[in-house]
Amino acid sequence: MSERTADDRERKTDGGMVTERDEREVDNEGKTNDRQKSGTASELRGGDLEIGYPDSGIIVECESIIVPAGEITAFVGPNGSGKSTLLKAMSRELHPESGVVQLDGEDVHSLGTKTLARKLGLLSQENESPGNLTVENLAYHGRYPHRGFFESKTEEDHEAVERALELAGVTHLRDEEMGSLSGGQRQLAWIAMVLAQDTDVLLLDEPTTYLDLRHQLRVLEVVRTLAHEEDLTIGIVLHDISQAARYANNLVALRDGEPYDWGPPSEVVTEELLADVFGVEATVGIGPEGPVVTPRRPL
Amino acid sequence: MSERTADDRERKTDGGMVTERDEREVDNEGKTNDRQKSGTASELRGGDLEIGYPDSGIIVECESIIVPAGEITAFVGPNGSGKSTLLKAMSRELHPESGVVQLDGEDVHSLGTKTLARKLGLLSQENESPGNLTVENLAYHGRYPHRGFFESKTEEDHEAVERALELAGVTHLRDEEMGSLSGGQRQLAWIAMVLAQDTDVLLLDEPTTYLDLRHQLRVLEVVRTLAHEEDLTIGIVLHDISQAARYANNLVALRDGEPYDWGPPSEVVTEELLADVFGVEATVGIGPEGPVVTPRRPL
Amino acid sequence: MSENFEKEINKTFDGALTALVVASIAIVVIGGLVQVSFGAFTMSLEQAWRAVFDPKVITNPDVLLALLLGNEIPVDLSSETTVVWSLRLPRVLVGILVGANLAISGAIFQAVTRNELASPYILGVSHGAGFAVLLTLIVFSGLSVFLPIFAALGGIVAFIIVYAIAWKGGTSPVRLVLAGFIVGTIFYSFQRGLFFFAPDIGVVQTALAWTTGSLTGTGWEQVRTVLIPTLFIVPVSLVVSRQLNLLLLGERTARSLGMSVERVRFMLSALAILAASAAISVAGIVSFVGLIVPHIVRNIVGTDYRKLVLGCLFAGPALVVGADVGARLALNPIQVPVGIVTGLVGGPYFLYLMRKRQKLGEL
Amino acid sequence: MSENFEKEINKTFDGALTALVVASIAIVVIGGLVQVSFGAFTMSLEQAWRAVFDPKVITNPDVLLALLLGNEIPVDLSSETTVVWSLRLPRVLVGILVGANLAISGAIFQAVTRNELASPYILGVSHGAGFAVLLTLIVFSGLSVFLPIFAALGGIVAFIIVYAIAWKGGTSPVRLVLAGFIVGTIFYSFQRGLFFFAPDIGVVQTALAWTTGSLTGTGWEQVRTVLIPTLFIVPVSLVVSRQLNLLLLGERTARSLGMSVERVRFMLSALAILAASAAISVAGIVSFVGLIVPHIVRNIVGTDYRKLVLGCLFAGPALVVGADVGARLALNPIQVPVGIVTGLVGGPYFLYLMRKRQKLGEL
Amino acid sequence: TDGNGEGKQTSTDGTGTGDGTTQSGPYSVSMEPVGKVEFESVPKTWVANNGSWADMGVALGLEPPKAVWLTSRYHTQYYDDIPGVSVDKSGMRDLSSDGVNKELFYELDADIHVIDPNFLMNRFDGWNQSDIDEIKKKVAPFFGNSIFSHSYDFHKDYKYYSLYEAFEKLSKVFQRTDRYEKFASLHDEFESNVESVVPKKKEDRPEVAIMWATGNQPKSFLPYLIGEGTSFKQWRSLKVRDALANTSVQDFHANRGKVDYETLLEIDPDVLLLRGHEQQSAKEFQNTVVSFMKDHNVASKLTAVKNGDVYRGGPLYQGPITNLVITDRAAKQVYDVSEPLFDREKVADIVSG
Ligand SMILES: Nc1ncnc2c1ncn2[C@@H]1O[C@H](COP(=O)(O)OP(=O)(O)OP(=O)(O)O)[C@@H](O)[C@H]1O
Ligand SMILES: Nc1ncnc2c1ncn2[C@@H]1O[C@H](COP(=O)(O)OP(=O)(O)OP(=O)(O)O)[C@@H](O)[C@H]1O
Ligand SMILES: [Mg+2]
Ligand SMILES: [Mg+2]
Repeated sequence: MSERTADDRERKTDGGMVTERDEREVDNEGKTNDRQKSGTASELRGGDLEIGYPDSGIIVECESIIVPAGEITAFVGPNGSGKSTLLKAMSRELHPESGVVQLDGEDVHSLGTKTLARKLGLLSQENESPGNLTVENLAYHGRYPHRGFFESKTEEDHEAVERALELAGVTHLRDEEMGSLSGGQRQLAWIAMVLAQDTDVLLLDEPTTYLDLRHQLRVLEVVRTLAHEEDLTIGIVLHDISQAARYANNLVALRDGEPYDWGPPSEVVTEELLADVFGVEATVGIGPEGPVVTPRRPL
Repeated sequence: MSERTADDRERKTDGGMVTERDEREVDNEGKTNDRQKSGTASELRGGDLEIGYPDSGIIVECESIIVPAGEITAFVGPNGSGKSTLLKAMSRELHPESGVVQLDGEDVHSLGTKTLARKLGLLSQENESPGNLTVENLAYHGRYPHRGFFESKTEEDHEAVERALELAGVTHLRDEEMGSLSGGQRQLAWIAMVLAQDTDVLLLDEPTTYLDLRHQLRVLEVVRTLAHEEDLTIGIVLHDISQAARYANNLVALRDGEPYDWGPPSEVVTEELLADVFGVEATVGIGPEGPVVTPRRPL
Repeated sequence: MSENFEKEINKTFDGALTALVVASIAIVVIGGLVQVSFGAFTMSLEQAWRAVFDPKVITNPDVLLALLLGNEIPVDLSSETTVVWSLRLPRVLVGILVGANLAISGAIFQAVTRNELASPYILGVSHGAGFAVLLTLIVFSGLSVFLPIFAALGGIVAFIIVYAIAWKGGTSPVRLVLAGFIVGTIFYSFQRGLFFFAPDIGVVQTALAWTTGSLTGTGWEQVRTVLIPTLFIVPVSLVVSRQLNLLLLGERTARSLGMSVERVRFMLSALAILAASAAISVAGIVSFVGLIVPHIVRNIVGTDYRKLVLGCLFAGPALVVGADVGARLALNPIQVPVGIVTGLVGGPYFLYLMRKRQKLGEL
Repeated sequence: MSENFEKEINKTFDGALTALVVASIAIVVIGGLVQVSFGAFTMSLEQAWRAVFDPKVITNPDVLLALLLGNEIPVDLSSETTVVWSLRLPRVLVGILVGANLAISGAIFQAVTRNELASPYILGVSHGAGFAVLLTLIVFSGLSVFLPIFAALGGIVAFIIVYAIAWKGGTSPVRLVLAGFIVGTIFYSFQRGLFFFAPDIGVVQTALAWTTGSLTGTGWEQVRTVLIPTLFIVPVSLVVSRQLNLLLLGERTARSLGMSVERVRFMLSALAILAASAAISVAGIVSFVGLIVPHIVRNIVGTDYRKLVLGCLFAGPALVVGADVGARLALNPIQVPVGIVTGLVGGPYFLYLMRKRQKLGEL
Repeated sequence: TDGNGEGKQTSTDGTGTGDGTTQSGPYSVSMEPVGKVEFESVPKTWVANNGSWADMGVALGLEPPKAVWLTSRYHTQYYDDIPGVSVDKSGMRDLSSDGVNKELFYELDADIHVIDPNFLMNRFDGWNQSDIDEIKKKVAPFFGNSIFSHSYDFHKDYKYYSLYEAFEKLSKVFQRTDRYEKFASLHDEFESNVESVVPKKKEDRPEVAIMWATGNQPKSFLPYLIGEGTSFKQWRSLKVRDALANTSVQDFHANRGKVDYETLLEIDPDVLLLRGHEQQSAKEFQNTVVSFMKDHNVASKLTAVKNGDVYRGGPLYQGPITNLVITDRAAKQVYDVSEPLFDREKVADIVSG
């Protein structure tokens, strides 16, 4: 699939994506509410991005990247391929060397920090937990961008936090301190915090890390619900390609800091991609819920 | 499968495991070298364990747990079920409230710290990396228990580190600082450190966290090679039940701090287990390499 | 919304915080009573209390105002009344204000620097102030009337230097702490160097007293000096407790939640410096209060800064007023600087707590 | 194996470390030459160098031994020779030894406490020692001969108290640092308290000089005092560099690699305290060297403790000997405590580094 | 000549209405910087700034002051020599204890404060003019002058008094000018006795170095230049030469640095006078400090050590009585005078009236 590069990219980036998407959605389940969307979902777009860290060179280069409004876009790629770096740049945590990131057409760097945080939430790949903070208090921190300097908690904050705890499935852990949780429980607490932030766009870097199967599915179901029922725009990094294929509307495969391919999962996920990008020999079957990847062995 | 409790446990713990295992091994692939084992592999055993943290009650209770010599034992279970807690106790990081952990019949608490560290290596679920340490130097730290107080690095240390870097697949990152690695690369560096420790027993708590598919497979292949060719005894926590079923000789399923079931994957991994322990509706099929789990939805 | 507010209040004032506040108030009241009743000037308890309720003062707003504003007192008061009203009472008030400022300042700095050793003096403030004091005493001795102001200025200048050095397209707690420490030590070296130019031991001892912290000789003038900034600091510190909580989560998270970390950190530091300077300007460098009060309060009410700041507002005065009783009366008629007593009382108590509790010291 | 060893050495002595060592040696040598050549006692450069190579001394082992051991000198030496050999030369040696001990001590404490602000005095040592000095001078003035020993003992006692308090079925860096800080501050309060009982200015001056750190008046006696522990400390510190490296990985990892973290931490702390006490006993509390030398060296050679300890061994003496040239000769014949100069020289240099480099300060 | 001009009984102002005589009724005495101070009656209880003023009071036969700055620096062992004169410090309070406590002034309730108010206002924070005024109004007036140091900044603008001028003022305040007169003449006589033992030729007078040495094994020293202050009065009277005068060593007041043996060897004074050992007897001093120096490699090369000319260097404060005792001792140290230079009985007589 490596020959499908420059021209394909051209074709896909010049605005043709939306129509393409509409077609795609047909062969994806969970779309029942899709048509009820209010149409106000936000779109995140990056153009001509060159991203690096202070002491490193350019690590990610990307002519055009779109996280379409109201959909789930999964970023996949091997370790070190630049997924986190890309997400950091999209969420303004990292200032790209060149290029712009636009949220609904506005440069994210021109937005106020709080304004942006009300619109875009980021779950980092690794989070350091202050040991003696309770899960509930952590979730309340997610409400920070919604409160004015002198305001105290409102009923709205309260509701948002309750809902986030519920969605992340940590209601029963609300009074536990982060330090006395298992790795997976802690991860769920962080997810609750981002959900409480109640943004239009969510960027989740490996949210299923540390989670057991059930919680992985739960989190992904929640993500799906949010996108399709509440019109959230979601970017998500996943290592499990089957899961990515099953839940995402679009898939972006990164290799060595560059997008290798993107499009609907059914198109992108092929044995060739797995060999080329991931270096894995695998069979790709079609299950009831999209492509199913059965890995054989590393190449 | 929840009715298969007390008696089964009895049956399985009273030494009958070894013969049982022999039968099992037949239906597992990758056993070609199994019979060439020198027979000196170490066995890790816990009895009447009650484990808790300073401020918590008893969290894990377990009458008997065996990590058989020269085999791979996978620990599976939902978040917070006590997998890490159990591994901590087995590696003496946590002192159990009651019960003993024996390595080849010796109480681990009676062994010198260095002696134990030469025999048993632990990869923790979460590791804090000092940002400016290089991967190679981190791996060299794994040689700590092998060096006397006044000794400097030996040729043996050198070889062990090279081999560990090779096995973990981070040779090309050897001079990189931990702070400038991606999450997955960092995880591999930690794996290299444990491998350099060159122990008879390895306890790995979610070693595939953050890893891409290829690296997950690579790490698991390495683990298999170590167990089957080099006679290492391996305890491994995994969330991916298909992977666990494919690579492990034995599976221990934990629920709420108690072993729910154990035995060869083909016996343990059932739709019932997935529903009971993990709360997931899934289909279990038989693939060429053992049971294949296809999750449907959380219950 | 008002029901919600009530819930909020109830949640903030949980049992632990309420107990702490009540105990602190009790200590301040008892300490105040003792301070008013005893001292170098011999009078009976009855005389002392008659002086407190001297109708010439309490029934006469003019007198009260004159005391507060430092004007000429319009009536002739007895020695007892003078001693109580212009020496003993204001000293208690200064103690309360100093304690509150120092404790708040320490609590803020512990969040800003995420360092458990942070105190109001962490960013070079104390040594900057000490240097300014010595400079005033030794080089510009004609200006020693302005000592308090210079002291506060010295602290602020040190803080600005620290920030300028730590800033490198942004700061970090580690850089701030380190720059603060080094700038502080340099000022300290200068200070020690100035000692060598002190005309006599008295100046050295005055400087030492300043750098140890003392409430001796404080009166209504000091109450005025410290009251004005305090009226600003206290409400603001209560409002910013949410920012403080968020800072503890780490920079990255705080930023992704929309906090302008650098700006907030600077503003909070400035607030804390203001509080420290207010205290320094009237009492010198009272050690320890700003370091241990937040830790002790945290140990009682937990790490939530909404409770912590409130607790510090009460516990700080309790420690200072309590210690000042010791400073003034323990070796009567010899007075020792209150800074020594806060160290000798607060320190061992803190160590005792540390022996008892595993978690003390974590932020 | 020997080839391997060579490789190892080559790897340790990389360009940066070699440059650092060479530069440090150059500073020490030049500083030493200046110190030997100039001073209050007037002699020409030629006379000074003739005195250095006075055949009565260098050809006579008895004289050398007598100097070193403090016995009666068997021959009659000229004033020049006496000045050079019993005042100027030993002072340089003391500077070297003090610098090495302080730098190593600081480097060790920074690893043990994992705190970038750790210095040889972090665990209450300096204030413990300072208190002992004042106690000796003021209360037990008859015993002032034993001042150096008491100072070191004071430091050690403080350290033991700190450890006893921090210990709670094990310690943690945070607990150690906090207990050290508090115990230190308590001792400091006592110290300040004692100042107010100082009978005269001389005592205050002596105490200040002690707590500032000074090489004035040091001779062969001090060389003897500090040399013996140093002969133990230096090789051991080189050997334990591996332990130090591992400690930086965090307790959990260190433990799982078979380190008895508690034991090692205690032993390392004891080693560092020994080094600090050795330095304190001859030079008082020389500020800054132990804090900034490890940071500067780390900035040059990286965080590997094998290189770091080696670098400190050379850079520490360079700072102290260099600063002592200033302390002794800047205001000749008046001498200022070297601790002031280390602060005034080392501090700004450190800040300059900090402005230049982003990472300075990280461990 | 005597740089301080002690003993010259200059009547500089003569504003006191009670000059020279004991009388009742209001009177006033004036002194810089407090100006003219009115007294309704002769003060009975008093507070003194330091040992100098306290000693003046003792010389006037008064009760000791209720408080001085620091009692520890008021050396009363010098009175041991004078029959019938002794001072019990046990009830005496320190004015200075963590600053100056105003309440203490109310408590002491003295009739006069022999303290320069500038001293209170400039040396310690917390005191300003309104505090002084309050105490003046509520308790008693201030009457004092910081006569003993030239180095205070606040000292520049007003008159500087010599010891005996100040003494005279104080005697007027307490209406005991008769005792002052007797002391003045005793002092004149004493000064001429001293004059007689001082060698005429400058070269015959030793070069001395005055140093502060802490502890019994001193290795570093704080140098003093013989200056105008009262604390050097005995050395000026004895006309010793200052070994440090022509060196670059500065008085440590200017610059609190230390010197070591190298500097001493460079200066190599004839006599070494070490301060800070007043609490020791001459013998104790010999057995500790001097014997240490004799054994020291470098110190033993010093002329003063070789010749046994290392002595205690005297206290910081002197009043009329202590000055006599100390000068007498100093004469013995530097000129080996064996006869006492003043009559102790006579001093006792003056004091007792
Ligand atoms: N330090 C601690 N103190 C108190 N309780 C703890 C501590 N660590 C874990 N626990 C509790 O112990 C239980 C088991 O935790 P453990 O970490 O062993 O789970 P786990 O099976 O490893 O889960 P995960 O898959 O999420 O890593 C959890 O309920 C957790 O809340
Ligand atoms: N702070 C940093 N400084 C310098 N280089 C970095 C830094 N963080 C990451 N890199 C480098 O950037 C590249 C991309 O890293 P990134 O974290 O974006 O990868 P990733 O796709 O998220 O990988 P993973 O799946 O392991 O999380 C890697 O090669 C890594 O070494
Ligand atoms: Mg990543
Ligand atoms: Mg776990």
